[in-house]
Amino acid sequence: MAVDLSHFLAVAAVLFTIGVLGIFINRKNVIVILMSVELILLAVNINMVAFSAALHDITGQVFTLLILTVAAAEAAIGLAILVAFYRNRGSIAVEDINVMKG
Amino acid sequence: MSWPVLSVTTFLPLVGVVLMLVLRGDSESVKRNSRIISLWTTIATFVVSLFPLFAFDPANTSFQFVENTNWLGGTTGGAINYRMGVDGISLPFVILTTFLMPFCILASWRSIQNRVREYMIAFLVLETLMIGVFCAQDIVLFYLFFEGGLIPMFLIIGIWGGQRRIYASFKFFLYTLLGSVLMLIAIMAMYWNAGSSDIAVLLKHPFPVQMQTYLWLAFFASFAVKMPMWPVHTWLPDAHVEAPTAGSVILAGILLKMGGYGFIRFSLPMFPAASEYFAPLVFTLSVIAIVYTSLVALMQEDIKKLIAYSSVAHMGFVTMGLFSMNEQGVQGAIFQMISHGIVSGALFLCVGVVYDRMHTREIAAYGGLVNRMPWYALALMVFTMANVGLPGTSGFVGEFLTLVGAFSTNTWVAFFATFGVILSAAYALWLYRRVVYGALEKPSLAGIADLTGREFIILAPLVLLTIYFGVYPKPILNMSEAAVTHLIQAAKAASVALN
Amino acid sequence: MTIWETLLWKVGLPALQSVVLLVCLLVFIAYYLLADRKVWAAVQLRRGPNVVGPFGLFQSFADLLKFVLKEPVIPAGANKGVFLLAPFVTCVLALAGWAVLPVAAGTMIADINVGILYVFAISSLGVYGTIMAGWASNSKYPFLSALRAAAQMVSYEVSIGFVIITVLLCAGSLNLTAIVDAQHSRGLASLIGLPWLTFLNWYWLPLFPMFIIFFISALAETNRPPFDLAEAESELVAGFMVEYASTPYLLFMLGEYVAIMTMCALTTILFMGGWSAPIDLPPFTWIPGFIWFLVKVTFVFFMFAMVKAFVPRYRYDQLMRLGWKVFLPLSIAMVVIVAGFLQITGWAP
Amino acid sequence: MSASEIATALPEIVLVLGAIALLMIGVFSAPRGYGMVTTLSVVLLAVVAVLVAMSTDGKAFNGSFSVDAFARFTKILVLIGSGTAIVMSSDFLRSRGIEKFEYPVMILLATTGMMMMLSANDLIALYIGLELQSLALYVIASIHRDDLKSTEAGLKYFVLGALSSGMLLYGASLIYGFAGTVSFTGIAAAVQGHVGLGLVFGIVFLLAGLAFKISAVPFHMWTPDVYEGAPTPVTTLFAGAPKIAAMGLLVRVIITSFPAALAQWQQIVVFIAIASMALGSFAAIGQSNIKRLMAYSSIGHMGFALVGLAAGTSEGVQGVLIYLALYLAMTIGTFAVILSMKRRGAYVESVSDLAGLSSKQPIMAYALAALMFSLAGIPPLSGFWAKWYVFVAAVHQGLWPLAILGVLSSVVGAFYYLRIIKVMFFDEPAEEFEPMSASLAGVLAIATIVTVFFIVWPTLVTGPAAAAAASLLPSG
Amino acid sequence: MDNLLAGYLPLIIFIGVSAVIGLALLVAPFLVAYQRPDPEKLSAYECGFNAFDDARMKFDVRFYLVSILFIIFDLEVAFLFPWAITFKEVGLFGFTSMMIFLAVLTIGFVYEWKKGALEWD
Repeated sequence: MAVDLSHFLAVAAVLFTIGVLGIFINRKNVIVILMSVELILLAVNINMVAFSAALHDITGQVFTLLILTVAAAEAAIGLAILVAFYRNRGSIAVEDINVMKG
Repeated sequence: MSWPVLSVTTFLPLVGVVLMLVLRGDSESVKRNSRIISLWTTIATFVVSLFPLFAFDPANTSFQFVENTNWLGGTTGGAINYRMGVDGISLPFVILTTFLMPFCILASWRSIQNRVREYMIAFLVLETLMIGVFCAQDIVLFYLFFEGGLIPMFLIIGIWGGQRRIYASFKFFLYTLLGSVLMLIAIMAMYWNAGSSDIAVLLKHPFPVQMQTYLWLAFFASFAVKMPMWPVHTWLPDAHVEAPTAGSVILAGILLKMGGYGFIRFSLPMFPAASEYFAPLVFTLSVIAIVYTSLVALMQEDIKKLIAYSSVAHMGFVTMGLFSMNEQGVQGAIFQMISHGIVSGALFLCVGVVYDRMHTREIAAYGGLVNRMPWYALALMVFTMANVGLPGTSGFVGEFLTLVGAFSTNTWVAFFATFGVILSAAYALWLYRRVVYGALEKPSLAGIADLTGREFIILAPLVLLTIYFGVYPKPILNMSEAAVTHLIQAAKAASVALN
Repeated sequence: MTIWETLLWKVGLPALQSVVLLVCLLVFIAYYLLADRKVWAAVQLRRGPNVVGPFGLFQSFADLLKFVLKEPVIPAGANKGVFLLAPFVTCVLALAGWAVLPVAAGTMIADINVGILYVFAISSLGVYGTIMAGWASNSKYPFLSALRAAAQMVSYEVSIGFVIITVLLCAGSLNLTAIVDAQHSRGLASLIGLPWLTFLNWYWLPLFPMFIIFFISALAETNRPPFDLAEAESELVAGFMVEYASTPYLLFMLGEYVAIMTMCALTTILFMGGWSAPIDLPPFTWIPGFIWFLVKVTFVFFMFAMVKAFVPRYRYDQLMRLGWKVFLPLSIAMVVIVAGFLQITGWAP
Repeated sequence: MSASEIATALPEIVLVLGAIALLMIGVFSAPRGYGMVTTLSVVLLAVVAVLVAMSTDGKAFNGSFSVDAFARFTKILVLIGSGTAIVMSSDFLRSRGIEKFEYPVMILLATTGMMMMLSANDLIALYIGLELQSLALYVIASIHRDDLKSTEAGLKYFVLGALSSGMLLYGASLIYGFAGTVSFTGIAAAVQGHVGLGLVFGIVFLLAGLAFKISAVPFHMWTPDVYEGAPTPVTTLFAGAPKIAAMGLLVRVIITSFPAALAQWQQIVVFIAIASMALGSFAAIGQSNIKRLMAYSSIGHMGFALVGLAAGTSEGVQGVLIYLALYLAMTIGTFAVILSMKRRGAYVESVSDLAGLSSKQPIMAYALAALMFSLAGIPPLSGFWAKWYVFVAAVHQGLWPLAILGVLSSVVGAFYYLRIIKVMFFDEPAEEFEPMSASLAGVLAIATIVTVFFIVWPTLVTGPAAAAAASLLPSG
Repeated sequence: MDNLLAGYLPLIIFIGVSAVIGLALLVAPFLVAYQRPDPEKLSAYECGFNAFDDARMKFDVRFYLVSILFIIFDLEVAFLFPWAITFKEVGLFGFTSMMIFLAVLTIGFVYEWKKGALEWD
């Protein structure tokens, strides 16, 4: 069984879907949401690298490297905001993010 | 005439606005000075507006005093310019506007006591916008003035209005806005189709028949609400009742005329085929308006509401005349609008006179006023007669001409509309009887005083004009004759060419 | 070639090699452990383990047996799965690093071209075992200790990263073999016209500050004294392993020592020329590479043991200050200096 | 990196160096650095605006960064938006005790990101610019870290923003894969002719990601909460510059990369526009918090701006740009009033707090009324012209349902703007607000003047906008 | 691609073998050792006291800070890796770019330092 581009894309698509669902279905914990975001970015990276290999074009990998960095910065900021929120709210459950509604 | 007379006329009131904005001093002096400034501004505007009147050449069917300045710049659809100009159709309305404004200011002299400066500013801004509507020779500019009038009127009703002023102002605003946004889309479509927004160009541009239908409907949505035609008239009674006296005068006297003016300026000449196609619809609505709202007027307990419904009925004559698409009909409609502008404005002023004294508009609260207010009774009588359409008053000429016009197009319409004339006599006279005649029974009326000098000054010219135009309608008819003839011929020709 | 032959060559051979390497590694660790204790004892003028076997040579094996026969305790409030997974992860990850470490020229399980990256990544993952243990135990001491350990490990990892960058700048490859070869062939010795003095070529000399930083960071990274704050007895009893007993505890200890060995090996490869002889002349070249490697690793380990014996334990704030305020700026500066130097001289590979 | 490339990107370079310098100034002059950093950052933004205005067309960094009239126009808008947001925030931040010098610095960094977005000419530059902006904005949203609402707003903004970045990236990866390049012009060349399914998916995801950033329906959920929760100056910022940047980016990427896929993306944009206009109008009706109301209003306005994009022509782009410029003035002015809603030292933000403002503070009330009428799209105020230009473009392309639904929803929208005017003019007066600070009054005055007197000299805005649109897409 | 992956196969096998060893050690005592649990033995260790409250308590926010700082710096290192091994190829342009990058990084570091993010007392 040869592993070709479509397999990578399928894996990425599945990961992406799991990530998106993780954000929307998850009702428990904000950390899970942060992880889902990372999962989405992971899916993107798989896509990028797979395309890069298939196209024999380095750009995709450069993009991936940048995505990695930005993802880390994003995670850092997300964590920081989450900590600030936790200090005020005393909870990071998703259903507790409800001060504003409408 | 080399100076931009129309622009000066249009924007002169804004000078008054600026003057009022820089007023300083204690509140009493600001009040006083605001009144004085606005009065003189409106009078000056009226005087300036007489220049085009006397320099006007009635035989010339094209636009006169044209100004054309680069404004919005060119997109690929052609430049949208600042274009002003008048012809025989729009000039009477300009004069009517500038003429009525000083009376509105005077009518508000005592009755408005809070926020006088803002009130006067609103009125002057409104005047600018109203004059602009009739002078604009660019359809975008027209829309700007047409729609911009909503802002001051909304504030006038909402701030200085009666009990249910908020409801009334919202209803007024949203109704008219809803109608006119569809017109806006139509304007855009015309702009692209003709490649210009110049009204003079658009008048000559043959729009495809299919497109005409849609455009006509869009314009109709706006003008019918503004007129107002049955069944979209319901904002009018509310707005009239709640607006302050001067606001009602402006509403009935000028704002309603914008709808009729729009029909003459746009619907008839630009979409002749569609106008012909939809004429039966308009006739039907007009007849319903005339008969039905007259009946409704009969039932009213509120003087202003009664007059408001009568306005709707009279506007029914206007639309009927317009869409009969012949010279008498259109001329009559124009005349009817001018006349109604004077008469209904005057009637609201009369209501204002007693309202200022009694602070009620209930018909039942009055009776036997003739005993204490003979001059008032006289003035009111003239206007009531004009409203009924009695020969010798200006109301007669318009109604007669529109009926004649309608008769030659559609006998049945004219037949039913005649009922309206009778009904209008019924409600107007009954109103007069209930308010003026009879014994002065109500103790609250015992101390009521006759017209003050100021009120006399307001009403006297209106009385004279009503009778003057009733006896000698030529000035107005002359002015518009050539333009109307040209319009109808062109429309007929275009309609034939398209079919 | 049939599928079975392919399987045999592609799977069977590496599996055999793996088993051999792992067994050797574990046996060596058993004796390094003993050596550690002996050195410590010697510094304190004790004798150390000396009962089991001659000079206590079988002590570690006895310990192993003892651990296996001990009762495995899983605390009532613990997350059972994670609790057991933590030592397993720690140990396997520590071992996994050895797959790419070349013990002699061409002698390694997998010669991948991003070897150093792999080691760096695997050693970063080690923190997971710690955090999992602290969390799963559901007890205060392990929890606090795991946090401390994690913070400590990641703090020093940053410096290690920068140190590795300087080595890479000089070597120009991520492949560990290539790094060793680069040290062997070019450098100070060639410059002074004595190319056979290869020990002068090794990076410990030109990158001496980085060598020191790396060594100290390695101590901190592996929770060795004087940085064993995570298990500071007076404060946190025995660190994140408090609740562990029997082989789960053994796996932690094993993982820790494997990590120490990895760090020793890495120091050897990055700074001390790996398996190459210090002087590129007979009789030194007669000695096989892996012996040199072993000697060097042992030397580094001896340094580890001596530090443990000599240096008093740091306070936690001192530890963090050292990592963030001394090592990090220093290593960034060194990256700039080394890169600038290479740029100016054009000596970059 | 040649000197000409540096010259091309000079404004951004100056801005980012300035931001870094200010960060250092701030941190070394703590704890009193706020005032100085604020002043300096406004000066910096002004300098950068001048540099942008003087910059010449060109490309830099292997074509991934391009400066043209479009970029200049939108960048100036963004700089104005950011600058006024900084100017307006001092009083509020001081009264809440959150006068951190990081605030203006973060805004500067976000602005850098926005400017990069607007000059982006390939997917990588797009992403980097977008993230630089977003990351700074996440922090700014939760700048009041001891306040539950602010942190919650930050968290919501972050989570949904990160999700949107993810979707955008996924789209970008598909576009890269199926077009084989990340450069906009390259993509345009690759798309020519056949538009495959993968590419369509890519476009959809890319659009979805950007729709998040401009808070268009159905990706608007974060907007009301973030607007309400974030400190008001932050909301002021959010309502202006980032919207413009994201919209500019959307326009550029769509217009330059996918002219051949018009049929595909036009449907999506039309749908988003209609949904945004409708939701923005209807959902705002029930709001009592004025910041929340402005959130729905901004959703609606983005829908209107998208109408121009849907046309896909030069006129449409011009319309979008004019819309953005005028929207910026209106929204800044409105927030100047919201930021002055202060009683006895405490800020209030309910619509009913404006009751009777016209009798207590008539000038403020009339200015706000003008802005509200303008937002409602009543001529002759500028809001009408904004709508005029986009709808003209849409009508020209025969997008009748879009135009008709658009104007109808503007009528619904007019209702809630009128409600604010009603509260100010027709209701019984509530307690007076504290006097407006000079900076807020100045901003309000300028915004109102722009709004009211736009018609006097409209070409001042429409001319550059036309040039900007032409630089992206030759008209015709 | 297959060749590339083939290089990693021994790696997987090695990890597999290590896992087997680890697992064997982990399971061994459960099979051979003597087990007699009782509640005291299974309770959490707390210096002789019973536990006062949940062990997973709030802890110092500085630990988060450290992790955040770590993420940032570790990623910078990720950027440095490819730069370092292609140092010659990227030439002066690469060198200056990376120096600018490190300068920005240092600015951030100075900021942190001044803000006291690195203090532990």
